[in-house]
Amino acid sequence: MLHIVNKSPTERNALASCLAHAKAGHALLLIEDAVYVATAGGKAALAAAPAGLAVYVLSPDLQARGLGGKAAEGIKEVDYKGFVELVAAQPRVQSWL
Amino acid sequence: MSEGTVKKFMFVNRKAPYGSVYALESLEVVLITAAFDQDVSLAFLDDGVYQLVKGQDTKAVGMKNFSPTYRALEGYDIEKLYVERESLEARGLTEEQLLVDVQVLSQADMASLMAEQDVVLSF
Amino acid sequence: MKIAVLVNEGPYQHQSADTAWNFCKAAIEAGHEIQRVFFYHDGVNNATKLTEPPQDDRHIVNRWASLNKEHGVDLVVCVAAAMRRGIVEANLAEGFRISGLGQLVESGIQADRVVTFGD
Amino acid sequence: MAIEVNGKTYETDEEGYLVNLADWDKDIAAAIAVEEKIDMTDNHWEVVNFLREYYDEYQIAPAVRVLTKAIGKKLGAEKASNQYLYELFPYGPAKQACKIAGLPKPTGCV
Repeated sequence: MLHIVNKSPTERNALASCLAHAKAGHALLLIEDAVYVATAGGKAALAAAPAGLAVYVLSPDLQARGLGGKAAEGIKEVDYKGFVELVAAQPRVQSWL
Repeated sequence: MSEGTVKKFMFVNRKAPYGSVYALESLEVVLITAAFDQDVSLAFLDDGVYQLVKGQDTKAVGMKNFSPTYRALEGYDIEKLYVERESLEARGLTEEQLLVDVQVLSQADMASLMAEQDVVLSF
Repeated sequence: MKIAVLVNEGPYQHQSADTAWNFCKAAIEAGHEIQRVFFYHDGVNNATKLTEPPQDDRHIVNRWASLNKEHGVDLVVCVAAAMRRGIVEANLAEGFRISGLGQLVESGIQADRVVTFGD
Repeated sequence: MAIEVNGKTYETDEEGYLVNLADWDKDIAAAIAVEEKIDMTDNHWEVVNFLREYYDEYQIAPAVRVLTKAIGKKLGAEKASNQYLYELFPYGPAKQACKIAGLPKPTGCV
């Protein structure tokens, strides 16, 4: 399963709820206002992530917010092409709106 | 895919009713999906559990009260309604306060159920 | 792979329509088929031809239309959601069509993946 | 558009559905049926009344499939068929019967 979160955890509980339901082998993609989580300052919000959850961040959204190249260690940056690859690689997609 | 494909559809409801249109329009999709003979489940978690609270009365806000429609789902052969226990508890709600029969699941069981679906639509 | 896309928010107010469009474009470039883009909730507002952004802003409606024109992507607007919000044939932009929610369910059945964009 | 019943005028949309559902009464239903060229028998009223009760309870007009099943449960198995409903309402129970029963217009979503 690919989980997509698009809101900052200080605005909505989507990330917390997502992490509570994600499993090992799943992937999480942070997009739009969720990309702040991918930075050193925001990464604490991922503490509840299950072991074996691969975390990605959409780089165009990082760049737009002045955070280009600032993804914290362990979080992989992908562009829209990488987004599509994640969708294809995981058997289903769930957007936490 | 050929005709006669049956997929597991899950509708994930995480938003309270009336404050936004998502709950109502999600229910409209569910009713249509019933006509396609798919394996349909509804999940209510986070603020989505508020959708099922008894005693909704919208007269004074001038909006349609769509909560009775959840009770029609059975007649549409939609019988898999799952509510997350942790979400109820966090909101001080009990199963008795819900307007329709549901199956209350732990967060862990809800997570496993989600992971088994073919199509997950969140509103 | 056949990918269906669900767009649940209108243009400009939220980023979801932009993200969805960028995703569709990348998917097509990677050789996938966008089986359908279904517009629901306020997403139906992506389909009005009355949209006129300033010249230095992106034209979200035309962007969608170009996916239909150049790649034959099926752009479907939910009739019930559209009628509530005043989107009718008379103001429907070129490249879109109005149809029922059954088209969304059909996408779920026919496509290999359904990706939802909303707020 | 509008429909005149007992000297009063009621607003309808271009397809003949009541605009204000609260206007509905049996006389208006009978007048809509005349417009639909339907001769209302007890069997027609039975379906119309059933639809009103269903709407009152669930706040939606039932899908035809659901209507058929529910009618079978309440009014007897011999009435639980599409054919029976279409004989009563040749242009479709969803459209015609709902119109006469003063229910919202089906949005034609399937």
